[in-house]
Amino acid sequence: MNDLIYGIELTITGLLIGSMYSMVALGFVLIFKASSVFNFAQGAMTLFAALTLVGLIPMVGFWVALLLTVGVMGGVAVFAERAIFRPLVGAEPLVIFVATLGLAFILEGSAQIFWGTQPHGLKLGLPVEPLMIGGVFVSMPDFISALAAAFFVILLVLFFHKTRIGLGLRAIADDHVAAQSMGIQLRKVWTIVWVLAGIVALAAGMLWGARIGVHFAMSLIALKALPVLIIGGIESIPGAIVAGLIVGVAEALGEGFIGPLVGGGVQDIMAYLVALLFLMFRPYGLFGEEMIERV
Amino acid sequence: MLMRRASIRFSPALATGVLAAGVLATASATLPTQTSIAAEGEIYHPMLVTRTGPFASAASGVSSGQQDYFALVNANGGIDGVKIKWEECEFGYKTPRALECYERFRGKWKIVYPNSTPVIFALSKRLTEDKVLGINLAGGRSESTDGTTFPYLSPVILNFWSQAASTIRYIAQQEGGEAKLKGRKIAFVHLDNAYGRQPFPIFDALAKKFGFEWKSWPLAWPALEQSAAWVDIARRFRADWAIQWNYGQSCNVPMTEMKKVGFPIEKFVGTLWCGSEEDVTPAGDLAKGYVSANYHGVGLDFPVIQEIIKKVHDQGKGNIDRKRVGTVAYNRGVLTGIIIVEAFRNAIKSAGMPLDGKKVRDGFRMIKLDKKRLKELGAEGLLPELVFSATYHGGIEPQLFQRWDGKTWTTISDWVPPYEDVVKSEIKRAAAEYKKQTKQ
Amino acid sequence: MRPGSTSADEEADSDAERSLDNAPAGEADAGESRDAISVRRHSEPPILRTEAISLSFGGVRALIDVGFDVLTGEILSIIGPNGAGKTSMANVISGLYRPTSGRIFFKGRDRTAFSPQAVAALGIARTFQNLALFRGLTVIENILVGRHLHMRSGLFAGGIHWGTARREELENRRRVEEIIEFLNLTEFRGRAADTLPYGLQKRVELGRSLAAEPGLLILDEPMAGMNRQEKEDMVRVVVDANVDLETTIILIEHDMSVVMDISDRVVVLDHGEKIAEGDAETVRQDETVIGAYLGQEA
Amino acid sequence: MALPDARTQLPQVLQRDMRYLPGSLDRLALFLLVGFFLLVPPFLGDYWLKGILVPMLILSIAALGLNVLTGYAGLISLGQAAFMAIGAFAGVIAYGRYGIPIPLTLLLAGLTAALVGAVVGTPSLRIKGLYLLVATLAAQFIIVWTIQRVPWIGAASMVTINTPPVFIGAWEIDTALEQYYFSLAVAAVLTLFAWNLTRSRVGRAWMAIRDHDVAARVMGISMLRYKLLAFMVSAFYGGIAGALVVFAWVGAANVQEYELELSIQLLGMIIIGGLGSILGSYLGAAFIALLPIAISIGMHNLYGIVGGEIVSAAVLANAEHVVFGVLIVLFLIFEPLGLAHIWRRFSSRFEFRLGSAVRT
Repeated sequence: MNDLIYGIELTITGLLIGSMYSMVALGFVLIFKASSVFNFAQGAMTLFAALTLVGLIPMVGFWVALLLTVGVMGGVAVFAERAIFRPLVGAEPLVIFVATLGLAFILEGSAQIFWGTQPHGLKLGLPVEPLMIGGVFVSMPDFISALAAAFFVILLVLFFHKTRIGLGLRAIADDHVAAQSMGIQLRKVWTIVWVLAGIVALAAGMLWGARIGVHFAMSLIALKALPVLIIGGIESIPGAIVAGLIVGVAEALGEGFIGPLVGGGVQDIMAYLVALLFLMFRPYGLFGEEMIERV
Repeated sequence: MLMRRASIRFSPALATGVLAAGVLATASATLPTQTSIAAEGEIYHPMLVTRTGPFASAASGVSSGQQDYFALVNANGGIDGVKIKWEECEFGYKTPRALECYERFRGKWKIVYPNSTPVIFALSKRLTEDKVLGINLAGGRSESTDGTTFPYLSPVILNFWSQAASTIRYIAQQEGGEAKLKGRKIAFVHLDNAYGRQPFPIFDALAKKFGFEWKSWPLAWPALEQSAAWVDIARRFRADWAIQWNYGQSCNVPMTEMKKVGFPIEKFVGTLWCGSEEDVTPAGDLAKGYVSANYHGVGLDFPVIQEIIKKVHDQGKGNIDRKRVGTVAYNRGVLTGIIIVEAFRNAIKSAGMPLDGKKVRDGFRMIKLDKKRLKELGAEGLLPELVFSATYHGGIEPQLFQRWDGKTWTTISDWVPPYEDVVKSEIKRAAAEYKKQTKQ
Repeated sequence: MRPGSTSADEEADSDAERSLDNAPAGEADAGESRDAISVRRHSEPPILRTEAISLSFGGVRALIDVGFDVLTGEILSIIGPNGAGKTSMANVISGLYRPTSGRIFFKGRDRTAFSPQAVAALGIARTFQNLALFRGLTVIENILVGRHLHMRSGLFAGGIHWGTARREELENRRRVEEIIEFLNLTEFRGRAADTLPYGLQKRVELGRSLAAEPGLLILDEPMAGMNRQEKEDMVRVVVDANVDLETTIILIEHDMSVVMDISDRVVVLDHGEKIAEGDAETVRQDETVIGAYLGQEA
Repeated sequence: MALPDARTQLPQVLQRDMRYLPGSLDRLALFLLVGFFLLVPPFLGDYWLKGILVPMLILSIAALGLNVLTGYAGLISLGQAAFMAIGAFAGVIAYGRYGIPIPLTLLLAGLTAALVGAVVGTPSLRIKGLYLLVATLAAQFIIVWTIQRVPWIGAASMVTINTPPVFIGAWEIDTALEQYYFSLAVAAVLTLFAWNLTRSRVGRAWMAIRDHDVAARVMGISMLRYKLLAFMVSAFYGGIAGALVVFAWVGAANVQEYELELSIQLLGMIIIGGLGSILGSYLGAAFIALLPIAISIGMHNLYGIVGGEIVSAAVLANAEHVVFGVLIVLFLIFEPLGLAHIWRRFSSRFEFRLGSAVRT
């Protein structure tokens, strides 16, 4: 097989995976945008959501379970916002960062208390046979997952641009003080953002769960989002999407073409190397805004 | 942004709560720890366990399997009347916590089985000093098969090199003999760490010997995303066989990936560390037909397991969810329990109670689990024959191969032995290296 | 300001006080006491010369061909309406902004491309329009940071803290105490900077820049947001710094009466361009200035 | 502006300003603490030494280094564990392979880490806050990856690299007590160094950068020099801590112990302990490293009292995580400035009661 076709296949594979990285990164971006909190518990939330879903499916069927899980994640989000982050309003972002670590411990521990330590499969009944388009191989389930991720992202964008709450969110992201003076209730919006992040966690948990199963290591998927955040900028939704794709492609191509030169295993490092390149040339990410200080 | 000042009001109630919690925690830590003290004529046996974190799924089965076997021994009146009292120390597969656990029960250990290769490495120096045997079945330090260089370490069954060699022999058997391996391409998918690289010297030696080609695809932990590697294996390298050397939850990822790139699952063999129910269930139907290695029999069809069900679980004294009895991890625990109890038994017989680490080590070296003894124990077919000595701490044994049918594992092969010469020369080389490193 | 107890200080103080008490008519008095300096500065080359400085941010032109001299020992004020480019000019001089075109000479040498710390090393210090104190540090420590360039001890000396490093620390702390006395901050010397009221914080910031013993000091609206009493205190300190410490000062200020009182010369900026330059009286009478600035304000 | 009358009194005031601890309660506490660390351990069992105190001291050193970087210079890093890894491997290679004496080996381990730290620190010249956090995270991954991949280091094929018996001159450090005093000596030297440093010109330059970098620059403080210096000092401490893991605690270097999780824990330590506080580094290390153990033992005891039938061992083990998480959150809400601040508040209140308002 020639390298061109192989390269195209890897690029497609990378793009499809990349869309799933974007999903995970979105959870971080949402919360950071609205409240400047770097939510390290996003991975634990993903695990919690997915475990809840697969735990409920045998009891009540898929759709009811999905609905219930949305409810549970909403509850978790409201709890986190009320009990942990509201008392910490005004604290340094680093302090809140560590509080999210605490939240991660709580969520991981309780997920395993409620749902046990055993892993589960989550099969959404997607076709798995590969698709060949003109001699180029395309992974069917990845393609469908990517479509689902894209659909979800579009929903989010619509939410931000068309609904009143969404517009309020964007106003807050731009300027907390101004938004408050416009009568937007910060706290209400924060609660909504946490709920949204919980739902993003569930969506990511479903997509990844279908791919790798639902188990404890799922919380580690969040690590995949970190280079995405550097490249896209921590507070940019389009940034997270584009950067997710970039990371996906860089990983695939890096593994395919640079990997053989150094004995393979460069996939994860590629993501960070690309991120460092971006740091050199666009330190605040593709779409992030550099904070110009006035003196 | 970083240095914003906090303005939190002081809440006396909260403060009291926090301080109370802190005081409670520290106070309980300083109390004479661990309430249970072994009665006269009991064996007090502390255990390192992992019931939290990413590795809890299988590891909890191994711990509970041992405990169920101990419970069975106790139900049968103990080892010649001596009962086993075990105590857990949870370390969550984290090395520093395991070190703390080790110190907490120091002087009380009879035999240490962390079920974690990094932990056995971290403990090895202390174990030798304290004269307590550290075992890690089918893992740990591969060269500790050499009981002379490593008097207090043992892989017990199948060190990593035996596993690798036996897996190649299995592939040769499928191909119809070693001669057919010539020109074959084997893809090796493995975690990008020392564990994942253990088979390298064995594969190199065997590739030279039999003329097959092998290539490595290292994956960074946690290796939950492997698509690029599999596209490469199936589309560019076009492997004839693929072997995976993942661990924990990265084991099931290849199932989906293979299906996506159209690599036949019949040509795929997993390490025995990717051969438990927990490793495949997340992949659901995609794992149907997957073959992995194992070092023991699977299922409930062993007298000893039946006896456990009857005398332990049916009495409501089980240490694990009944549904998990008979799983790979559980059976691993039971056979580990058998080996430990044999070591205890030999130690009591030759050196008498109370036991200590050295006595149990000596008892371990006297273990002779031949066909007859295995039958007596009701464990025929559950584990291979094991005969240890002061120089041989186990490690060169045959593997079984098993296939997953979507619900259960079925053993599909006889015991497949490793290529002993290759494994032995690697043990010799590594033991010498260790001596050099520690300037012995 | 509570004067120090020496007779020399007394004299300088009373001069400064008089100049304020009789403002604006007292200007002549202040001028008299600065005669000596005045003579010298006209015979020396300018300490700072800016030539045709332009600065733009993504199409917005903040400064257009601005050039002026600062003479040794004088107080030069830069005035102008909001957005005239006063702070931009200060930022250019202190090296925070690199001018798009134009050149800057300090003591006759081109230093257009210098970084802020290189500029500081030349002996140019400044204060900021918005408070720029080190909030986690005490008053003493803030001012000690001003001594940074006068101290040598690095990593090892600092970590071992013995011998030379200790002596150096003690010596510089002594200098800081002098500034604290000078600025009448003794009462607050151990307090964390961010717990002080606004006016005091401004004074600490001035102290920090004075501690650097600068040849040229840029004060960016040092009296903004102050009440009358605070302003008077500050004016006194500025004049003292100019006279007693022989510091050349560029003063950016909004308050016209203050500017007219103490400035030797005034530069007027409007929309990024220099529209007038000269002594206070000339500028006050300038038609363009009245149109652009005074007219608006009044 | 000569002020002769003040000058006669000044040195005394200045000497007092330069004291390590202004408060008498602080001094008493330090005296007791030092006394405890010096005199009590011989009477504690090996469990306390090897299981609790030695790891705590080592983690405190690493946390202290990170606190210099984050608490004083205001630069966040999630790469401290990687510097520990560098120190561990530099140490085991220098001592084990080349037989360099232990004190020099420690220095070398620190310097190697510091050198890498300087490289890792370069992005800090352009970015800060969470962007820097994520950039150092990249360093964490790349360093650990490199250690696992370069055959010369040895971690590529061996799970751990063991150290030969540890000798300083003719003194073999092999008992728990010796290992403890060895760690204590290193920790004491490094703590004193950091304490001095943070109160010196360099430390003030760092804090100036932290509080207002623009103002710091116009005061003549070089961002390049001081930011990189902060990274180097921080990495140096991490490197020495890593080497101590090998020589005083575990006896082997294993790269898997220095994953991201440890970096996160170290960051958690300094925040819970108190940013910009030497004491806080120690308190935080104790909190994060020891509290889970205390909870575990505490719950185990409780479980022993309540009886085994009610909760399974798995539930209990996971409940420890929940309790730990809740305690982290509660402490942060209660005292966002860190544990050290609780002490500071207590001691200043005490001083106030004493009426020692002499402090100006």
